[in-house]
Amino acid sequence: MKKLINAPEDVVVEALRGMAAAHPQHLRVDTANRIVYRATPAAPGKVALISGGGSGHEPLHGGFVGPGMLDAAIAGEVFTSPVPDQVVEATRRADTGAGVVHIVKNYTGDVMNFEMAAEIAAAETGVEVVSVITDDDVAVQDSLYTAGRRGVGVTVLAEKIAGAAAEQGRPLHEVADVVRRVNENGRSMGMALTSCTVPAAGRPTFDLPEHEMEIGVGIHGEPGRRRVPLAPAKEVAAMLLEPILEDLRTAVGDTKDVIAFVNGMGATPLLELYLMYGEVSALLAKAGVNVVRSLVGPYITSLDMAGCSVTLLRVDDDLVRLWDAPVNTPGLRWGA
Amino acid sequence: MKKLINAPEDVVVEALRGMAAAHPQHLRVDTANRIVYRATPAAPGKVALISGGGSGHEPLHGGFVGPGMLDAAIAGEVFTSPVPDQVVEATRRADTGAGVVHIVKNYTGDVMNFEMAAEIAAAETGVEVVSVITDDDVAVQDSLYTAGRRGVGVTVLAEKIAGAAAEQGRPLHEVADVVRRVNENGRSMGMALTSCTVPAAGRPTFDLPEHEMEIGVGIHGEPGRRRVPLAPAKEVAAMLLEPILEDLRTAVGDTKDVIAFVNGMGATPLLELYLMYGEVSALLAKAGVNVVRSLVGPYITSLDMAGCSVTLLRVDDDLVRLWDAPVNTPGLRWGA
Amino acid sequence: MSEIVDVTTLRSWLIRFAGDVEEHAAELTELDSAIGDADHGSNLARGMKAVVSVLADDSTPPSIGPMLKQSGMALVSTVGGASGPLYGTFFLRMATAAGECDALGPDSLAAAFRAGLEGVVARGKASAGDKTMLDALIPAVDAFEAALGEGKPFGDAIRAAADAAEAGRDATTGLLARKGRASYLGERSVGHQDPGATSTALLFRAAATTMIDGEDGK
Amino acid sequence: MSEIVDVTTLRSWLIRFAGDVEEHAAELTELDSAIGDADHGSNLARGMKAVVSVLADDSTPPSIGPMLKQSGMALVSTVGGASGPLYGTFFLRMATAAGECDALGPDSLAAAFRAGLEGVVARGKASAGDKTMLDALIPAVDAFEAALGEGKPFGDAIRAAADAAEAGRDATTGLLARKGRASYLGERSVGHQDPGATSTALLFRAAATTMIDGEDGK
Ligand SMILES: Nc1ncnc2c1ncn2[C@@H]1O[C@H](COP(=O)(O)OP(=O)(O)O)[C@@H](O)[C@H]1O
Ligand SMILES: Nc1ncnc2c1ncn2[C@@H]1O[C@H](COP(=O)(O)OP(=O)(O)O)[C@@H](O)[C@H]1O
Ligand SMILES: [Mg+2]
Ligand SMILES: [Mg+2]
Ligand SMILES: [Mg+2]
Ligand SMILES: [Mg+2]
Repeated sequence: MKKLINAPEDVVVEALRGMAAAHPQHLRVDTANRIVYRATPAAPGKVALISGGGSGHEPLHGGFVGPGMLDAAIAGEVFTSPVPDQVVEATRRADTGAGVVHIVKNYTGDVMNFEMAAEIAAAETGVEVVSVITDDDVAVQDSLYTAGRRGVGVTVLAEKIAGAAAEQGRPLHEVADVVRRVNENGRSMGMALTSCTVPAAGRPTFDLPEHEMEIGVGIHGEPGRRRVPLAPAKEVAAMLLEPILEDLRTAVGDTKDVIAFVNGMGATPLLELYLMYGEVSALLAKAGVNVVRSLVGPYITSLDMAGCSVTLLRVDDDLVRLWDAPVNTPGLRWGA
Repeated sequence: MKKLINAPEDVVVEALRGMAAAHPQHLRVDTANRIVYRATPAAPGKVALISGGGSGHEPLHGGFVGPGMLDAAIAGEVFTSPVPDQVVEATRRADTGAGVVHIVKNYTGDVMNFEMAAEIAAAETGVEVVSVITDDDVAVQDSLYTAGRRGVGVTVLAEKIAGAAAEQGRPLHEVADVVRRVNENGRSMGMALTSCTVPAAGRPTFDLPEHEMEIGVGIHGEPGRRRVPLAPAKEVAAMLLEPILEDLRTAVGDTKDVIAFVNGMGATPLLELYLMYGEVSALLAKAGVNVVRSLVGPYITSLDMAGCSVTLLRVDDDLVRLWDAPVNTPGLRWGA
Repeated sequence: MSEIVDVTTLRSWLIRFAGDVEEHAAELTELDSAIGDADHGSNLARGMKAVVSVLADDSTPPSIGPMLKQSGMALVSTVGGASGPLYGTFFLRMATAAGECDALGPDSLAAAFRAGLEGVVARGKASAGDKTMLDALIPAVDAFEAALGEGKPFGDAIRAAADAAEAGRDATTGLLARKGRASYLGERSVGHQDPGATSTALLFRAAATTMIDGEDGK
Repeated sequence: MSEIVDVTTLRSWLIRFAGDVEEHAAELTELDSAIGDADHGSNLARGMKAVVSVLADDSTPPSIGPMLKQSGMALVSTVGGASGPLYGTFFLRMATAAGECDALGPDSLAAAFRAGLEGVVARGKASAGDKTMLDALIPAVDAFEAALGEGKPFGDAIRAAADAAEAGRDATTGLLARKGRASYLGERSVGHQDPGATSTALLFRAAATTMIDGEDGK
């Protein structure tokens, strides 16, 4: 295992300490509870937006804390959801009196730990909490009888867009609705060229032969839909885009305007991500889909996995305006 | 070789096409000449700032085109400097009448091609060009009898800071002086955990055994100063920082205030870069060096190499003010 | 061998389980690599280490309910992921069922196991056959109750529970996952043993070992 | 064998060199991996492909100077890196020295080589022994001039140039690099053959082959 770390068990806290040192004007980090807060808390009356999950997906979520996006982010161990105590603490501290929205990626562990936290928060703190789950990964068959689809790329877009809605002063249930609207209109699919390596495990989560790739991989190195021979970027783009468009059409109808997001899994360089974006944008043009905004880069990663994911979000004017609103976080910043 | 590309010979143009598609409001890309321009050219009278070099270091340089930073960036083949014709074309197009500064990383190829371009520009276009070379890599012994030190991390800081100086309306020679000042006060050192793979070569540039790392590596996968056993992040930080501080002290005297920059080589995740930054910042505190600003992330990369580099820039108030000035590029953005 | 499990024995059980998890951590993570995210071993090891230090901290052993509650809380507060709330809930519900007492008779222990199991179902919403820890937990609790119902001695009953948990664990290999991370794999989950069922089998083997040893030194 | 090298022969030389570079591209890149950045083969192959297409484009062969100039320009405009300006300058300076003529005698060719060599030195500011293409180029031009000076026939002289280039190339292995990317390696550059010297040896072997074959079919 080749990593720039000290002991595997200290990775998360030491990285948080580095984040705190790197962003003294923007962030406050509670390393004991592993929570990243805004340096300047939001004014009373603003709905607080909180997210969190396992570490190893940086900049998600800690890198998205700041004006226009999250109020707090809770870091679990690598690929392990945080525990309820952390979520309760962040909820209590971030609440300005207007209630707290939890954005939770749909993984059994995340859902259960946030659920327990919401129960405790309701019983012990009186803070009003609304949880919204993101589950946009079309690689997984959705079903009532399974854990359902995973929350992936849409989470980034939901945090940005709902963050802007909260900043505008929208009330708790409307902010939560924005998260739901983004989730319902967004779909993603990922692929991996190589496995990630969890520090505590010390070796790659899966073996991927030199001439194969994993289509439909998860952001924790969960194996994907299928393993296929390496293919040119053009074909990879089609493999990711087609199921997304198909699923969006079935679920929400015709897809005209979208935000297109090509995400890097961690070890894939920007050169390749831009090249992939070129292929995605060409395919969308052919499909008659109009890209109104785009995002290219490593925003929801899977440690050192090489690969990418594509997310499409169907948008209306409200969502685009919220997307364009100022944001000032280490990971995403404009207009500020 | 596992990469998200089509044919190796098309990588650069296809990635540029993707960049153009991803940033229609911000960039104009001349794919024939492989030049990235601002979508909105600078107003007449502003000194133009141009840089370029081999591709494979993204977001450098194309990702740094925009208000507050570069006016144009010229992309060579992967790890191969651009040719003079491209540089001449970019120079001619970017000039607003106030002259053009070329920021050139110190590599034989880059220096010669930009030199030929400046000769041609002088003879054929009448545009006034001042070239400034960056050579901040302390891994390489500096000497009059060799190619000298390589230009690495300082180039990013120089492009930002000189970009702000140009935006302020400073004249040609003052903008060039800012680049020189940044270069003289900046030092860097890099390391690699794994090799990069040049698409056209199809296999890793060097073999690095499972338990070794390369200290003092270049951003083209040029072998470094020495190969040592893997070590904890704490020790890696010291291996990079000590020669930098030593060199700075000898060359420019006591080092009080700095901008500290921990750069990712391409395949190293942000989690590890923040952890490294934590170690660097702790060592600097111990050394009595005051970090006034910082930058953490993959900004001058080496394709899919895993590793990092550290850059320190001694700053005065003028340089800090220029650093803080608004910048609006795909790769670096604040205040705009 | 007495038919009574006292607080010291239950504590030994937890400590034994912690040791077994530590010993098998790499194997649990390995299983989780194949159909999950390669952390079940380190997750549970971290949690049980916390349980052990909670148990060690306490100089005067509390009664059973509070001790199990502390253990469950320690798991919930340190593990995260799926196994933190699930194992945590298991012990928390056992605690409530056991109440403030110093020892449990076989039927009370069975009732506590059953309450724990129901807590896991309520929390995780999985069913038998979904390829989760339930596929070891359900047969274990069923077997324990059945043996007691048939009038078997306590030692045989707890051994039957451990055997049933291991058989259930083995049977997960053939199942198609419908809950947890392995469910993302669909058909490709078949052929792999479930990590959570594997740790649950360790839990009941530790129970059999300590509850029998603890009483008659065998 | 004539003592005159005409425009057709020079064109054959360039085409032959292009083919040799293409054939040895992987080897050149391999050498550049060890002490550089793994692109010398693809760089020079791209450039010589451009030269060949420039030469093919031109239906009426121009005279020697313009042809060499076109070739040098093609290299400068397509290669980049260190080898683009250096090989480009070599042919551009040869072009100027040769001027507008249809054939070169041995002494004129020697003068053109010398001019090319001086161009490379002026552009790259390296010296003999710095472990660069100069360590093949200098001995080649020296040997050519020396053989002619000793009154040897043209064929022997150009063969001596090629032999000297190859000997110079081989000798780069023992040198410590002081210019180009390999200089970053310091002591660690010793023991590796220089890629640029290797391609320059191909250039002179191609000259010997085509300029001799081209005249007497041997
Ligand atoms: N809904 C559920 N009900 C019961 N057990 C579950 C459920 N989801 C997952 N599990 C169990 O949890 C185990 C995984 O635990 P762990 O790896 O620690 O958590 P995570 O999946 O969050 O990484 C699985 O092997 C499975 O036995
Ligand atoms: N200053 C110089 N003078 C002469 N030749 C040089 C000089 N610098 C480099 N070279 C030659 O160029 C070769 C490398 O060419 P190439 O790999 O195409 O360019 P780059 O080093 O820019 O990647 C070296 O092997 C060396 O022979
Ligand atoms: Mg997990
Ligand atoms: Mg090169
Ligand atoms: Mg797991
Ligand atoms: Mg090279």
